[in-house]
Amino acid sequence: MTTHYLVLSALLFAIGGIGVLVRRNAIVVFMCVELMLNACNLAFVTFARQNGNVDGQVIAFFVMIVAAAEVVIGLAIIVTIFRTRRSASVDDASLLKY
Amino acid sequence: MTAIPWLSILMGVSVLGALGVSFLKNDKLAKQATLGVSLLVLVLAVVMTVGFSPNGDRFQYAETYDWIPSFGVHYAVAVDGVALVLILLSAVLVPIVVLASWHDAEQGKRSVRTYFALLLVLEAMMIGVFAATDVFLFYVFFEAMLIPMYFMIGSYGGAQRSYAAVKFLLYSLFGGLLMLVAVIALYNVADKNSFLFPDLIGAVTDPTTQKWLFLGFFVAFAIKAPLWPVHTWLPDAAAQAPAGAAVLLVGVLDKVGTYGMLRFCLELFPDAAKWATPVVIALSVIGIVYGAIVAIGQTDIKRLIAYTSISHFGFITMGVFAMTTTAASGATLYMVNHGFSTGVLFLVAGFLIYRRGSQFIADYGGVQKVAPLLAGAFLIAGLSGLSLPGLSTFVSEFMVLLGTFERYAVPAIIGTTGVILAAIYILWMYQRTMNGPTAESVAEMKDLNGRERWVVAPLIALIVVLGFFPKPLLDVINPAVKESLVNVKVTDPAPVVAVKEGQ
Amino acid sequence: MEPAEILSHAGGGAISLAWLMIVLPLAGAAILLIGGRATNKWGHLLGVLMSVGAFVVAALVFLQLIGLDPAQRRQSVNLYEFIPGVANIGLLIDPLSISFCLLITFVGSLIHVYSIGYMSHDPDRRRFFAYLNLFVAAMLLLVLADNYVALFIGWEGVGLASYLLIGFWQYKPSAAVAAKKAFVVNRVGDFGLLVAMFLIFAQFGTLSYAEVFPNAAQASQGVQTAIGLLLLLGACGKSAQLPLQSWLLDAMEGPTPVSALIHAATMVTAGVYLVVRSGAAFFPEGSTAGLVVTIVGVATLLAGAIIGTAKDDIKKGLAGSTMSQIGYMMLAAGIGPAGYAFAIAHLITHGFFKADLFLGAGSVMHAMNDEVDMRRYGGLRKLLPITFVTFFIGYLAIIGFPLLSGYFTKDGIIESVMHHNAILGWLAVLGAGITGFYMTRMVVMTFFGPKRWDEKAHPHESPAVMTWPLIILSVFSVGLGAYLILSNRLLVFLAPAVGQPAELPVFHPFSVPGLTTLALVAVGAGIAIAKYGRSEVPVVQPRGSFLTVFARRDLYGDALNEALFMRPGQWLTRLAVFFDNRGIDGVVNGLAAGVGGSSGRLRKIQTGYVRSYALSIFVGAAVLAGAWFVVGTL
Amino acid sequence: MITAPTIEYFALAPLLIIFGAAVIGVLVEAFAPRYLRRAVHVPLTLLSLVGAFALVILQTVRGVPTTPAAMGSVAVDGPTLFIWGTILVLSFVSILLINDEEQFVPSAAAVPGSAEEEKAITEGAAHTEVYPLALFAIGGMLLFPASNDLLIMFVALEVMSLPLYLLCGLARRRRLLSQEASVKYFLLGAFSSAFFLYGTALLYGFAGTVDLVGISRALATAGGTETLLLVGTAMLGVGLLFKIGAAPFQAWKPDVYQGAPTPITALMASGTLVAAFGAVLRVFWVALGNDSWNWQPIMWGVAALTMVVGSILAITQTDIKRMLAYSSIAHAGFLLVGVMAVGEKGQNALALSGLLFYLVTYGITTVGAFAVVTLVRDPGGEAWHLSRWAGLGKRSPKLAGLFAFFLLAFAGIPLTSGFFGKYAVFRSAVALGEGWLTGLVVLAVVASAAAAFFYVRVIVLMFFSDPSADGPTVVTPSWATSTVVGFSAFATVALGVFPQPVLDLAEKAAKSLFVQ
Repeated sequence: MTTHYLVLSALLFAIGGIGVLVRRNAIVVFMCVELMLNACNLAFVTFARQNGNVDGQVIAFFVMIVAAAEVVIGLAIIVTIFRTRRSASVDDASLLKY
Repeated sequence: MTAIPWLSILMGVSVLGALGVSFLKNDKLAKQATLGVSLLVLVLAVVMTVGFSPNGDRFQYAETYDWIPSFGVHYAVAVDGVALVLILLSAVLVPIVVLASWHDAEQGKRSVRTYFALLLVLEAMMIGVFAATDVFLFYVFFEAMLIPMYFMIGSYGGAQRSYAAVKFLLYSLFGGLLMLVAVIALYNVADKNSFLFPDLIGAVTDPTTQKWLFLGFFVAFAIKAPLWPVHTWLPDAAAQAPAGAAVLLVGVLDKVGTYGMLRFCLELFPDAAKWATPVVIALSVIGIVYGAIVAIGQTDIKRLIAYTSISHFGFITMGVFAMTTTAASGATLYMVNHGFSTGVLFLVAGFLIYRRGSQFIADYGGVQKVAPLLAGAFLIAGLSGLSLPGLSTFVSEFMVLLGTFERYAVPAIIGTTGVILAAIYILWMYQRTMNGPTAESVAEMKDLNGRERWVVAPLIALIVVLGFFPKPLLDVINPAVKESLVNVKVTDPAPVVAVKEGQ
Repeated sequence: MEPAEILSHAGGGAISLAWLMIVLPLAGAAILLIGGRATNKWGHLLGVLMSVGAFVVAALVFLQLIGLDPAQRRQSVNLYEFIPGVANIGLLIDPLSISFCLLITFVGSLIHVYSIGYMSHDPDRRRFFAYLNLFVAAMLLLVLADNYVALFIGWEGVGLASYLLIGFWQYKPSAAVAAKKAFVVNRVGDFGLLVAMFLIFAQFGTLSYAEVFPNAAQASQGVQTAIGLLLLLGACGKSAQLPLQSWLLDAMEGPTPVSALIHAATMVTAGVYLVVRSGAAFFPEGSTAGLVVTIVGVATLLAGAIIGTAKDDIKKGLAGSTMSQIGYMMLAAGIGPAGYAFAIAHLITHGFFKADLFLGAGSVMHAMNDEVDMRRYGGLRKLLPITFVTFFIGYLAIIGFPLLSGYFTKDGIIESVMHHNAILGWLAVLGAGITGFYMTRMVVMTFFGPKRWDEKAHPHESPAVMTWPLIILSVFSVGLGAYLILSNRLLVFLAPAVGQPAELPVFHPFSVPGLTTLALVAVGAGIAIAKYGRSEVPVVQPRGSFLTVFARRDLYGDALNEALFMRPGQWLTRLAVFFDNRGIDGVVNGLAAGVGGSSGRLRKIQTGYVRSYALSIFVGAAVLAGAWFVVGTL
Repeated sequence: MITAPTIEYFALAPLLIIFGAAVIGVLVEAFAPRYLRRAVHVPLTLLSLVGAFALVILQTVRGVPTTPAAMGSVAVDGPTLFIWGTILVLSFVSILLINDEEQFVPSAAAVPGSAEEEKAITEGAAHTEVYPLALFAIGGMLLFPASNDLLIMFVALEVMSLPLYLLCGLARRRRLLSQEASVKYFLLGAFSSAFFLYGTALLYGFAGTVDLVGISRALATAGGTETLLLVGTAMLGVGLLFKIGAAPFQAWKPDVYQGAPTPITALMASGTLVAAFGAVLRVFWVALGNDSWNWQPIMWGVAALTMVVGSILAITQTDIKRMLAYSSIAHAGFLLVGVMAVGEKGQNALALSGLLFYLVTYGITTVGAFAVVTLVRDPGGEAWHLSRWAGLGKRSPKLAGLFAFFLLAFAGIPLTSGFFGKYAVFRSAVALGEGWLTGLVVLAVVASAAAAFFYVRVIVLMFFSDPSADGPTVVTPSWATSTVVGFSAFATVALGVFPQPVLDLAEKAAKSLFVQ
């Protein structure tokens, strides 16, 4: 009965992805990405259960670490650009184009 | 076979010369050095030619070293009669061009020595491209030689120079890259792990493959030649290039195309070549007539000359693809003669333009009155352009038509109308520039000075002498051409009536 | 009798030195052209010397030749291999070529001498003599060649010389245009000659007379005719026969000696030479090609004569007459062996009396400071006695006054044509009548009647250097015809070269055609005298009847060329240029512009909004997955 | 009971050295006084690179291991060693470029144009963290193509990317653009790695393992039609193709390359590309090797689209760095042609060696080109707008000549390394003897003809048009920069005339293919 979890993870992944597409606030966009990562984690754990080995669960931990590192970097970057532009909207940062 | 690596020496001298010249600080010195080097190359080339035995092995002065074993690429150079005469052509033209462009580079306040260094680099590559007996090596030279010419046009040319230069480069590059695919495919299909020309002869048997590969090569050569309808880069390039560069461009570089057709398209893909012959002959004939007609309508001297060359290249390709000994030898001879005749035509036109500062025919008139020598040289050059008997160009044009007629009568006849059109475009241009009342704009025009006479005299001498004694060249060319045609497996059609000898 | 076989010369004697004939004048030309101003002083003398030298060689060769047995009189001297496997440069010494050589070098030398005086005031006299020498060399190569390639070299060589000499006063636009026209029209003819050579080579695998002629018969009938007609096209170009006649009248822009030598005595007869030379092979008696030749000849002789009637420019009048006379020669050449001898005979005598007439005209112009309009002449016989007398002799000769050259040769032609084809014959007779008219008109307008020139002109007799050639030429104009025709001297002499008819023609002075000719000539002359001698000649040209204008305009030949070729040609040219710039090059540039444009448009998809990038990734991922599904489940 | 894992330390030594040096660098940041840091960092970084390189050489000499290291999770095989060598060389020269404080912001935290920035500048402050950051990135680059299971690959991907996200934002001039580049790169990078991860998850679900070899085994048994497999590979592909900047995932490249400090751009354009291609090859050849007929068609489309988009869009660019970015996209397209040329063993070796050679030539030339870019400056920083380059050929012919030479190499003109690079790849593609691939090669050459246009356009600007009065000044290059330019130029010539030695290396490296 793991299918539901997979569907859920797929939904979470999709929600995250769509969130990235529709939200303007850099922080929110970034959180959506995190959501996608966690969707992956769910998938891993589920599959680990399905396959009957622990690799997936281990991987999930790795992913959390990586995600955490990503948060550090990401917030740093976003904060800098917020300080500079006084706005966290990703649409404002569109000088580089064409 | 001598052990002396003549061809490498020829190239080496030019390249080293180029390096030396590029480091010279003093422009005058640079010019003289360039002249010296090119003359040295000429002398060496002549010595080499003397040592060449026309009826010996096909390829002589051969040198073969592995260059890139993983690609089966060799540094392999050698000459047969055809390559030899074309190398000789380059070797003769370069010093003359150097002498002729003595002041060309100065107009743009651009580095004079770079110009002359480029000339020498170009000479090395011209020798290399004709001498290469490794298809890959040929390709390398074929593409690489675009660059010096590109810079010569682009930085020393006329008003439209960068447009012309880019057009020239991209057009040729496009053809070249298609050829690259064919080169690669040829290597794989032949599966000899070698790019050596002799190894590749007859290596491609499957007809369909042959056709594709042939097309890959042919398009590149057709653009280079240039064959109608891919010719439009030439008038721009030739009109914008400084006279000297134009000479080498039209006189030698374009010959690489026709040479390639004879050497590679025919010998490597004989069946495909035969398959394509009707189309090629048709294109050539169109080129002959079309080029001539468009030339008549030109108002710019250099463009006019460029179009006459397009017409002449039509003759050459027709001769190559007629695949008769006479026509092919004629075509080869045509490459050489055309180099001389167009060369002198461009150079004299260059002198004219240098004096008046305009390329437009309308700005001239009655020059003969004030500058009879200039006019005389121009006339002789023009007459060789309309291939007047007694001048070298006649021999080749006659042979091409004669040989073509043996197999393709109608195209030959249509091509012969070019003879009439040639008279029109040349003499009309001459009449408008040189005859009639002297235009005041040219009233002060100086006649040829010493240097310019030295530029013109050797070429005219060559044109006249070869006009009456083409035998020396033909003796070198004929055996080579016969060999090629043997590889193509064609035999000349026999005369209809068996002539009883001694009658 | 068939022509004799061509033997390769064993060597020895003047024949093996025949090449000197060509090389001497060629060297002269080279020296004068390369030497430049340095040779100005003695240039003309060198020119004369070389020409005379050529004549001497020709004479020696001639003497050696007549020393030989008739069967031995065709000898080819191989000089060197020209194009391996295609052609050598070699000379064919036979009665035909040597006759031409003598004519060319003799008349040529005289005209050289004459030119010393005529061109004495011209700063470029040296260049003039250089060109004259060049011409003589080329013309000799033309007639001496033992194969078509060598002939063609001479053929175009004389064309070049003609171009240079017509355009000698190139600063006159009219001269420059005329020169170019002459060359281009000749090129049209050369086109025919070239194709003829290709066809011959494709057929026989050779271009040398020695190998082609004997085998010509083996070629199919159609091929023979084709070759013949193509050769004829070439001949028409060189000899100003219809339809390629238009250049000759404009060619009169050249200095008069040129008109005399090139456009009367020698070059324009090259066409006749070509036909006669290839006659036995490609224009055999009764062949289609031969018939066409005769038709062309008749048409031209009438056309020329008619043009001659209306010209007020003395040189153009003579030019028309030249066309007409060459028409006679063509006519004769077309009918085969029966006519060859007469054609050549007329060619030779015409060479003399027409040169005489032209030089006379030149002398008149010299006297009238280059006035050419006969309406501004008149009554000159008193002032230019020698010129008048010589000119008058030439006049009698050309109209065929009994016992003078023209009488025998032209009458011979008419007779032989009569036997061949009566209609052509009678047309020839008509032509003779017209000749009588326009020549008389010319003489009357020039030498008789009141003086019509304005006061500025002070007519004076020309210097001896000019009058002596006139005298010599006129002497030949008197006697040469009789010498050549009576007892078929020339016919027999030429027989080894061109063959001879089964029965030799006998000359009977009182034949119907002969008398009719004389009568018609008399009538023509009478009309001319009545019209121009009795009544006042208006100084300004009257509008004239439709016919007169028709003749004056060269029978609208130029108008026709203009309408048929030049105008369409110009349009075609413009069209082609436009097509090249807009069409072909347009496509090329359009392609480039297209790529650039698409780049300009496409880069807009790079909006700079990170979310749109993310979208592209998202969609891309979806597409990829979809594609994978499709491919994977296929 | 669990047995302790075996670690082949010698095989992994290069990695360890780099990461170790990176950690030390961090410590230096923490403890060394400001004025000393730089003096410590530069030698430390360079030496670690040299050391790693030496070890790579040593391993190749000692004989290439035939089994993956670290319990099969890191594959140190022939290709890996070659790629490591390449990356280390490229990083070395890039570090030489980075060693130029003019390029980096004195204080990233300070708002652009603010008083504190002024202060930082006057104090001569500098972010010496760039060195450890760069080292971490380089370490990631080394691990990325070597990782033999998807988890390691993911980690390596992040280790490689995260420092680069930061480094992109540290440009001294045009800081707004720099920060924007950093943000965009970060968001998109994270986004794409999420896809990568999800793909990994699905494959794990399909194969029960993330080990590449395991996956290929599973493929062999299960056949290639499982939904999990198909979607998984697609997702995985997105993550990888994003890194090499293949269309339609190329959008980030121009923006980031343009905004980032030029030395960092050089590092990304050379090192990252090499690493990413190494990873792509490993995934598609090792894990999905038995599935090639499934992904080849898709790859075909991607490659075609990539080279076309790259060549076309580059034509109208006006920013030199942006143009080079598009050029790098086009080159990625050309490289993908080689990725598809898989068949039997010999064919794979041919293709692999071709790709490796191409990567070397392209990487070196790219670094050289960007090095030249750093030298042509306006008062306000680099003269980024192409129009400013007009007439450079007259003002400083040597530099312009070198740049022109690099451009010609990009265009693939014979007698430059670029020509043989292209040749090697296209040759392997044609050698496969499949019409569809040969057709792609034809498309590729047409695209490179179009691409030649914009390289030539720059040459026209530099040489054929006259310089503007207030043209950019060319700073006299530091010893480091001139070394970089000189090295790249030399290599471009040498590989253009005598490619054989490097070709031999590439072939030896490729012969054994990837360890299974």
